[in-house]
This record gives sequence, structure tokens and C-alpha cells, in this order.
Amino acid sequence: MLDRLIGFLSSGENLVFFVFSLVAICGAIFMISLTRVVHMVMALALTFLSLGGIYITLGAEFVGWVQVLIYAGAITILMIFGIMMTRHRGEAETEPQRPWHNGLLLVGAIVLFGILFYVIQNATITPQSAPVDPKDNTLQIGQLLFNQYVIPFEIMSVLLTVAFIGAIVVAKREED
Amino acid sequence: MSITPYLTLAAILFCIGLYGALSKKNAIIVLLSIELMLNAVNLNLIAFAKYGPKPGLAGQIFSLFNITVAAAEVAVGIAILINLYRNRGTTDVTDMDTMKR
Amino acid sequence: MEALRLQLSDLQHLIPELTLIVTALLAALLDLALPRKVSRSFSAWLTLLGIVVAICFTALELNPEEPIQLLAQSYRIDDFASLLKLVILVGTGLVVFMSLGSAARDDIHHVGEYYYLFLPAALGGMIMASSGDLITLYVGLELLSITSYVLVAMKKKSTESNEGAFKYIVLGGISSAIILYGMSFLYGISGSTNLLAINSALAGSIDDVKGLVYLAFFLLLAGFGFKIAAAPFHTWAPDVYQGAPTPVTAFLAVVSKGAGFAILFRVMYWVFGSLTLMGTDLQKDALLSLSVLAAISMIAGNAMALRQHNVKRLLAYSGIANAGYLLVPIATHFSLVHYANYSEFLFYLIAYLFMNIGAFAVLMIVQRSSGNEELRGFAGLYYRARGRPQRPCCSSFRWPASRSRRDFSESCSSSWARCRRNSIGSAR
Amino acid sequence: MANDFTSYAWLVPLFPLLAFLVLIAAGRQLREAGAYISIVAMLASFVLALLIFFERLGHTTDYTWNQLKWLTIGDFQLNMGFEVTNLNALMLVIVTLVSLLVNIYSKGYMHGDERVNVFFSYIQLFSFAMLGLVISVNVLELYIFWELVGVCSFLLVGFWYFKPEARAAAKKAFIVTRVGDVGLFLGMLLLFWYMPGHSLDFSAIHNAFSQGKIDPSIATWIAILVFVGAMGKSGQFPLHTWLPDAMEGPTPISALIHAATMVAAGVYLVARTMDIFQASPDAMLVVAYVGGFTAIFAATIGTAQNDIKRVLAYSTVSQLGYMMMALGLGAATAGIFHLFTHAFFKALLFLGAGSVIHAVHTQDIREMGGLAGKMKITAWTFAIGALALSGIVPLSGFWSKDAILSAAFEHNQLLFWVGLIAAFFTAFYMARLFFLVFAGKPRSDAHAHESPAPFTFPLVVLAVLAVIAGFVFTPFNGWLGHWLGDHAEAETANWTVMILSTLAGLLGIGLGYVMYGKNSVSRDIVAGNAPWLYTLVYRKYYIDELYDVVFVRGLRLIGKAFELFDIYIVDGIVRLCSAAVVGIGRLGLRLQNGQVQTYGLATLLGLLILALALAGRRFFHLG
Repeated sequence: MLDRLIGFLSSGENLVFFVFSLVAICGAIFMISLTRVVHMVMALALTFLSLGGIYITLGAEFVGWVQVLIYAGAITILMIFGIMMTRHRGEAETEPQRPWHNGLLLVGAIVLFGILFYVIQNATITPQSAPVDPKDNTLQIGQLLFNQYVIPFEIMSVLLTVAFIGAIVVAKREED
Repeated sequence: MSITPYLTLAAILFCIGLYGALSKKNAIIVLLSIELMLNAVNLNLIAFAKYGPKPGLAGQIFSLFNITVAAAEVAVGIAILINLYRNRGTTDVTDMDTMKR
Repeated sequence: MEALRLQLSDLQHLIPELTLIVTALLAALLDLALPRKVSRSFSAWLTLLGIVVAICFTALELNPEEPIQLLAQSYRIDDFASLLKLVILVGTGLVVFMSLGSAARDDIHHVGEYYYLFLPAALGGMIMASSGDLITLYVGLELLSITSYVLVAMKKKSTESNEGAFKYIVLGGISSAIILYGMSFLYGISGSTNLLAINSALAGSIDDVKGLVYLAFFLLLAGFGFKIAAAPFHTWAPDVYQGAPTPVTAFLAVVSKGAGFAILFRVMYWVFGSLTLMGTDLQKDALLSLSVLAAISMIAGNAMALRQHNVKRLLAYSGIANAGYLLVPIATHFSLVHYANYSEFLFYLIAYLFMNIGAFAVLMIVQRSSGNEELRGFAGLYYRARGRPQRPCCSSFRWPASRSRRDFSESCSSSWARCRRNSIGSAR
Repeated sequence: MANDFTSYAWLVPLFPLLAFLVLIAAGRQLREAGAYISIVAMLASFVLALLIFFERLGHTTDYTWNQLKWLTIGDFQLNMGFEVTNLNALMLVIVTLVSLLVNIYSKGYMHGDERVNVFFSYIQLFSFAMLGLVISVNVLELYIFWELVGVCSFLLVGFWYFKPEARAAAKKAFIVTRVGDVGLFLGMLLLFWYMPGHSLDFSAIHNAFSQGKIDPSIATWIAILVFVGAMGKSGQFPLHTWLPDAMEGPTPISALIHAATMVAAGVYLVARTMDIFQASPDAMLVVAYVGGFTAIFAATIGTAQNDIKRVLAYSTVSQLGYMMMALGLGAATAGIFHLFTHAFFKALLFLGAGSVIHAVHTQDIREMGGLAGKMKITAWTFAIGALALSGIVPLSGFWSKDAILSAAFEHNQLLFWVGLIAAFFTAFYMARLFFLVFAGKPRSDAHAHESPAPFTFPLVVLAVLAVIAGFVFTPFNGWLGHWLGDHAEAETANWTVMILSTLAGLLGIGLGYVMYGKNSVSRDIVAGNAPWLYTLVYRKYYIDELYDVVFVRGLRLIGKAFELFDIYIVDGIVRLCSAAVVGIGRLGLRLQNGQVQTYGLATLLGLLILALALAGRRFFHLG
């Protein structure tokens, strides 16, 4: 067991993965277990950051940086902003006592994970070609976005506009 | 390195995100947990983009779209929450039960 | 790589979508530019105009010589898509028409936005109806969903509206994540986001990844089941329907649900049910699962509607039951002889569109006069408003009536027959 | 060949149907007009029937119209329509005539009854059904009208539904005839199965059976099953028990339905499908013996009954037995002829009995007596009817009974003697009836007087017919036989039979006169010397009691078991379903507690359960 773990960790990529995944899981678990909302958000920002790291090791530099910028940056900041807007004191959260709900939820989440784990362990995915490590990841993504994926890209612009207008309209303070 | 550890990590994050979304009482954390679920999906996609049957960039592009959509969703979600807070004075998910049965 | 470029000439097939985008932008800019004193009803008329033009353009695309496909099948304009687009556009148009005049009374503060936001929502539905690619599909779905979240929250001073919108966005977000998770597995199995490529990958070798395929199927089923409000993924519907402004409720019940069915149909038919997979365990299980979902929806929706007093919630439960009925043609076995189940599905959807919008229109009128949404507000309607009560009657009786109409009942019975044959086959 | 009127034969049943619809629609508003509407409608039918009858006098070919497409099952097509043969034409006249007279009579008899229009509407419906039955073109059509006739009988027997006996009698009539109908239905199914081209048309049946295309053993089965149907309707032993009880209905109904027309439908059915019977000698034998036994069996019971209508009812059963016996012996013309004459004199007797009952308000003959002086017309016409029934020269009953007896004499000596003894008993109980009712001194203080014209007019008409109807078919005049197309009929006068039957009749009348007219022989001679025999006959051979023990109690036990099954299993399932629906609704609504996280949890659990249940079974090889 330990031999395999050491063998696993002896590869550089594996070691990076191990560290990042440990941080990501810890961040997620802290989000669940911490009591102050701001702490929870910060813990999850850690998860987002480490995920960005994993993306970069997987050869997706552009997505990795986007992850860091948007999740760790924008979304986390937005969340903290939301906390500021809605809650003035940073007192500790007391989670509601719902034994039935929490019990069933725990069972459900564990069963779901069990199924996922079973299926993932039993699947054998064989690459038909070796993993390519493209030199210019960002350039290629840009080319694809403006050619093959131009329709969803344009729709995305509409979506962002809508979200922009919608968020303003909904959050705006009414004068009356 | 095989793909299984990545998928397993994604599954762990997805389940934690789901648990958080359905158990936490603060509405912001609920939204954040949903983002965690989406992140798990992105990890899945990027791992498949490298170690999948046909390595390519489609997975990465998919995850880019996801990130964008998630950002838009969070923006709208926070906006709704702010408005709700203005009306009800609470961000407690369990307090939101004026409509039932 | 060169072949996958969108040519300028391809844009002619996208004119209906472009019309909506242009109209929405125009309305948004006008809304910004004009002073506050100007009545915002111009926005409604502009929206309606855009929809009508889009309907005309869509109608011109009907019955093409062969289905038009753009960008390697990622965007398809076939008759199924065009007809569904017509349903979506007509439904949206009727909803906008319905809210003319009621918007101000419903204490919606941003009337201009309220109207033109229906356009991107309809656009999302149209994209869903046409897409043959997971990414396009998902983006269209999210465009529709996010716009719907905003629309539900439009009654800003109403706690119920806000609360409904928040519930909608939380559960919608979870379901989006579930759908995406399923899609990511589909991508992982096939290495492609194209529905046809996924299908051929599934037909090729699924034994190694059988678990992943089933996992993806059930995740997608749950996610789409949520979008169409099929039991047991329906729980959001009553609260959201109750909270939303009534025209938006009608929009959710008709357009959003129709678009959800479009995407369900595309994915279930192209990925899990197409001819290449005919007779495999996977296809049988997929159709069986859909049948079970249909049965649960019909039973649960109707049973819960029996004990409901709020009319909007009642209509939500009825929508759940109708999701079950609409699932039947999708869930039935199809064969070489009967390849296009979507004719039955579309027929029912069209009937459902008109009767539901009719019901909601009457609900709005009653709501205005009685001041609440309770069922008892309808009592004595016959005496209070002679001539008017025929309308809810007509629209609610269209349920059985449309089912008994000849061609529909035939197709329904043939669906049933196939359903039964299917279940017998799987029992063997 | 002119078919001017024949082609409009479908109008004959239509008039009563129209009258029925008008009466049902207009209901109480019509008051007295209802009777007139009925009479006019029946008159129209009668006139048309008479015209058809005269038009057909010279013909022997049938008129068939069956273009009304009714059912198409694969290649098989069932057409409806109507058919007029000479037999049908005769039946049309009989039915419309008797029905017309009964309608007239009822106007007087039912006067003052609150539901008189309902009564007339039922009669019209019955007439429609009976006439439709007569002109039916195929067996299925006949069967439909057959059941409709049964329904009308049920309605009319139970017309005075406030009397428990009437209710019981209606139920009994319906159920017992249904037993026979099941037989007819099975026979029809067999016929459908084995007929070439699955045709049910009478003409096709005629062709198929007369050309021997059907296996004789199958023919036997079909014939027996059809006969079971006829037994039920015509009150043949052992399905006769309903007919006497049916006398609880209004007397005009007893005359119309339970004497002249509906009960004759069984005889008509056998005559109509004679080809089937002729294809099977065994079936013929069964028909003959059942008929003969019924004839003597019912006649003996008739001698001991005290209810005026019951005596006539047993007499009807007995006479129907005669007809069946004739048919079984192959003497179809004789059977139909007896049906023809019997319709008149038995209707006459019933209407006369009704007149008497109307006058004295009792049905018990022991409480009557000496009515001859007070009710002259009734007494005379009743006497004519009784004599005709007893077979006294030259009244109609003599000729028809003689035709049957001479057929029996030639083909089956045993049945001849049975018939002769039955004739004796018939004469005896009719004499007993007549002398007890009309002769002697009044035994009650009722102030009887002659009934008004609506009563007496039909009586006179029927009496005339009872006298003369017999001359259409005598040993010296075989017209009816020729016309009905039965060439096998012997026309030579059989003097032995004539003398013997006359003797039997006279002997019976004489004995009746001696016992009940002159009182020179004690009435209790049988009851005193052999009380068991008297009791046996008086209690109708305990048939009802036997049925009660064997069938009714047994069925009631089974019914009880089924009732328990119904209460606890069927109702239980129904209750379970409704409870399940309510439960699902309640459970589903409890889920809607307004908590968004509960909703999400429900979605998650729903997904897991669905996935585990549906995919798990394939994945973990659980089944």
C-alpha cells in the first residue's frame, strides 16, 4: 500500500496532483465545517485555486488562468460582496437542526459517491491517441472558439448581456 | 498517469458541493456550493480532454463556457438574494417558506 | 478545420435567431435612451413585432429539401426544430400579449426589461431546439434558464416572487450541474461533444464504459426531468409557479417546458435511442426509464392536484402530469416503420400550449377581480361573467378533447401499443 | 309479383316505436290521449300488416332486404334488414291484431291508473320488439329483439312494482328466460362458427342445412341450444315456472304477452329455424317429447289451481307444449296453425278473465260463481273460448288440435295418447273454470255487472275469430299448409283421430259439469281418496320448491361468497386505489414544505432510487 503510494508520488505530475487535490478537498470540507461565512468563502477560494493548478498540469493553461481569474478572483469577490450587502456582522453560523433531512442527505450523498466511485473504478478508458500537449493552447482555443464554436460563443455574449441587465434590474434599489 | 484519480477527485468535489448546497443555511454558501459542483464538472472535462479517448480541446472549450455561465448565474443569484434580503431581511435558506402545500 | 467555419451564406438560416437578438438589443437601447416619462409599452410592441417577424422567417424555413446543418451538425435546422421554434415563438408572443397591461398592475417596476427579456429566453429555447452539439445545447439551456430566473424575480416588492426566483436559481443551478456532469461523461466516453459522434461512439464499444454511459444517462435524465418538471424532479414547480408573475408562470409552463422537451428529445433520441443502438440493452433501459418517469409524473401530478386550492399551484401540478403525458411519445419504442414519434409529441405540445395559455389568461382575469389565486375565487364565475367561463372550460376540456381527436388518439394508442410491446419485450 | 306493401314491411314495427317515443317523451301530459295514440299506431300497423298479408296470399317466394351494414369484422360482414315470408306475414297479422285489441281493452282496464301512459308506452315498445323479432332477417337481429321482448315482459310483469309478488314475478320471469337465452346465444355462436361464410341469415341457414352442409352432430347441438332458448321463452318444461307467476302483471299483458305473442316467439323461432331441426332427427325427438310432456304436465296442474289466471297460464304452457310437439313431429304447419288459433282463443279467455276480475275484484275462482246472468257477453265469449280450447267441433281449437293429433297419430303413437289425455284434462279444467265462475250461485257479495264497451268489443272480435279461424286449415281445406310451403302435410281426414279427440273433449267437459256444474260427484273425490296426489298437483309437482332447493339456495350460497369477495376484495381494491391516490397526493404535498433544500433532497433521492432500481438490476445482475 505504502509502496504504491510512494511509487505514485515519485512522479512529478502525480506529486503535484496529490498536493493540489489534497488542498482542494480540504478547502471543500472546510467550507462545510467552518462556522463563519467569510471563512467558508475563503476556504472554497483555496479549492478553486488548487483546481486551477490541476488544470495547468493537465495542459490547459488558458482554462487554468481563467479559473484563477474568474473563480478565485471574480466569483469569490462577488460572494464576499454579497455577504457584505446582506449581512452586517460576521457572527458565527448555527446550522439548523434537521436530523431527518441531514441524515437522508448524508446517506444520499454517500450513496451517490459510492455509485460514482464504483463506476469510475470499473471504467477503462483507452485513449485512441497519445495525449497531445499543444504548444499554443490559447491560440488554438481562440481559433476553435471563433470557428467551430462561434454559435455558442455568440449566444454566450447574449447570455452575458442578459445576466448583466437582469442582475442590475433585480438588484437595483427602487426609489419609491 | 491514468484518468481515474482525476475523476475520483471530481466525484468527491461534486458530492461535497451537493451536500453543501442542500445542507447549508446561508444562501450565499448554497450558491457557492453549486459553483463547487460546476468546478467538479470542469475538472472532469479537462481531464477527459487530456486522457480521454480522443484528446483534444473540446473539453477545455466546454469548461470555458461553463465558467462563463457559472459567473453569469452567480451574478443573477446574488442579485436576487440581495433583493430578497431587502424584502425579508434574511439570507437564511430555511426561512424561505412563505409558499407551501 | 477550414470546413468548420461559418460562412456568410449560412447566416440566412439563422435569421430568426438574429431577428430576436437585434430586436432585444434595440429594445434595450431604446429603453436606456428614452426618458422615464415615456410609457414602456413600446417595448412590448417592439417585442411582439420581433416575435412576429421571427415567426415569419421560421415559417419560411419549414419543410426544407433536406435538413440544413451548420458547423459539423452542431446546429441543425430540420422540421422538428422549426416546428418547435414556432411553438416557442407563438407561446412567447401570447405570453407577451397576455402581460400587456397587466405588467404595471403586477407591480413590475422595470416594465421595459420585463418585456424584452422574453426575447433572449425564446432565443435560448430556439437554440435548444436546433442544436446538435452538447455545448450549444447547454448554452441555449442556460440562456433560457438564467433569463427565466430574472423574469421570475421581476415582481421586486413581492416576497413570493423573490423567494420563488431564489428557489428556482438554486435548484436550477443544481440541475444544471447535474446535466453538465452527465454531459462531461458523455464527452469522456466519446471524445466529442457532437451528439451524432457520441451516438456512434456508444454504438461502437460501450462495454468498457457501460457504467459511465448509464451514469451519464441517469444524470441527464434527472437534469432534464428537472427542466420539464417531471416527478420526482418536479418539486420546484409549485413554488416557482406561485411566486412568478402570472404571464411568466405561463411562459415557464409552456415555453420553458417545451424547450426542455426539445432538448430531452434531441438527446434521448440522438444519443441513446437512435437506430444505431436499436435493440441494445442500453436503449431498452433508456426507454424503460423514461416510461417510468412518465408514469410517476402522471400519477403524482394528478394526485397532488386533487388536494390543491391555489390555482397557480394547481396548474403547476397539472403541468407535472402533462409532462408525463408528453414523455409518453418520447418513451415509446420506435421502429423503422414508425421513426418519427415527434409528430405525436408536437401535436400534444401545441394543444397544451393553447390550453395552458388560455387557462392562465383566465386565471389573470379572475385574479384581478377576486384579488387572490385561490380556487374559491372561481366559484360562481358562471353567474358573474357570462360568456367568459367558457374559456377555462374550453381550455381545460381540451385535454381530453385533444386526446380523443382522431389522429391524435390513433397516434396515442399506437404509442401505447408500442409501449406495451416494449415492456413485454423487456420482460422477456 | 307485386311487393308494393311488402317492401314497406319495416314500417310495421316503426309505428309502435314512434308511439313509444311520443309516450315516453310526452309522459304525463298526455293523460287519456296516450291510449288513443297507442291505438292509432297499432291500427296503422295492423292495417299495413293486413295489406302485406293479402299481398302475399298468392306468393310463395320470400321478400328479403338486408342492405343495412351493421358490423364488419375482417372479411365478415353482418347486414341488418327485414324479411317477409308467408310465415312472417301471418305472424305480423296475429301480433298486430291481438296487440290492437289488447290496446283497446287496456284503455278500459287500466282506466284510472296513475301510470297509464307508461303502461301504454311499454306495450308499444313490446309491440315494436315483437314485430321486429318477426321480420328479422338474421339470427342476431332476432336475438336483439328477443332480448328486448324479454325486457318488456320484465317491465310489464313488474308494472305494479309496489306489489312484492309482482316484483318477484318480474325477476323470476327475467332470470328464467335468461337461462334459456344463454342457450340460444350459445347456439347462435355455434351457428356463426360453422355456417359457411359465417352468415347468420335465415335464408343462408335454410340453404346450408337443407343441403346438408353442416355436420349432423353439430346440427344437433345447434338445434338443442336454440330449442333451449325457445323453451325459456315458451315456458316449456323445465323452464316453465316463470309463466304462471308472470300472471301478477296486468291482465291485458297476460293476454298479449303471456298468451298470444311473446310466449309464441319460441314456437316461432323453432318454426323459423326448422331446417336446423330437420337436419337432426335427435333434436326433433327432443322437441317432440319435451313438448308432449309439457302439454300433459301443465294440463294436470291446471286442474287443481284456484286462481283464474293461473289456470289459464298453465293452460297456455300446456298448449305451447302442443305446438312444440307438433313441430317436433315435423308437422310445422300444424304447430303454426295451433299458434294461430290459440292466439285468438287464449287472448279471448284472458281478456274475459280480466273482465271478470274487473267485475268481482278477486282472482280466486272459489269466490266467484253465478256470473253468467250478470255478465252475459263475457260469459258467452268466455264459453266460446273455453270450447275452442277444449277442441269442440267446429271451433278453431278443434281443427288445430286435430291437425297436431293426427300428425302424432301417424308418427308417434305414444305422443298421440299423451296429447289425447292432455286434451281431456284441458277440457276438464276449462269446464271446471267455467262452471265455477259463471254457473251456480254467487259465493261472494260483490255486485258484479257487465264491463263497458272497451272490454266487450275485443271480446266479441276475438270470439268471432275463435270460431272461424280454424277453417283456413282443415282436413278438407289444406290452404294454410300450401301457403306456408309445407307440402308434406296430410290432408286426408283422419276420422279416428277426430272422433277420439272430440270424445276426449266431451268427456272432460262432462266430468267437469258433473263435478262442478251439477255437484253430483264430490269435488273432493281426489283430494279425499288420494290426498297426496291432489297436493302433488296442487303444489305444481313441487317444481318451484325443487328449484328453490337445488338452484336458488345453491346460487344464493355462491352469491353470498361472491358478495363477500366483492365487499372485501373488489371493494377493498377500489378503496385501496382511492386511498393510494389520496395518500400519494398527501405525501407529495407534505414534500412541498417550502424548503428549497428539501426539494433538492427529494430530487437527489429520486435520482438515486430511479438509477439504482432501473440500471442496478442490469448492472449488479439482480434480475
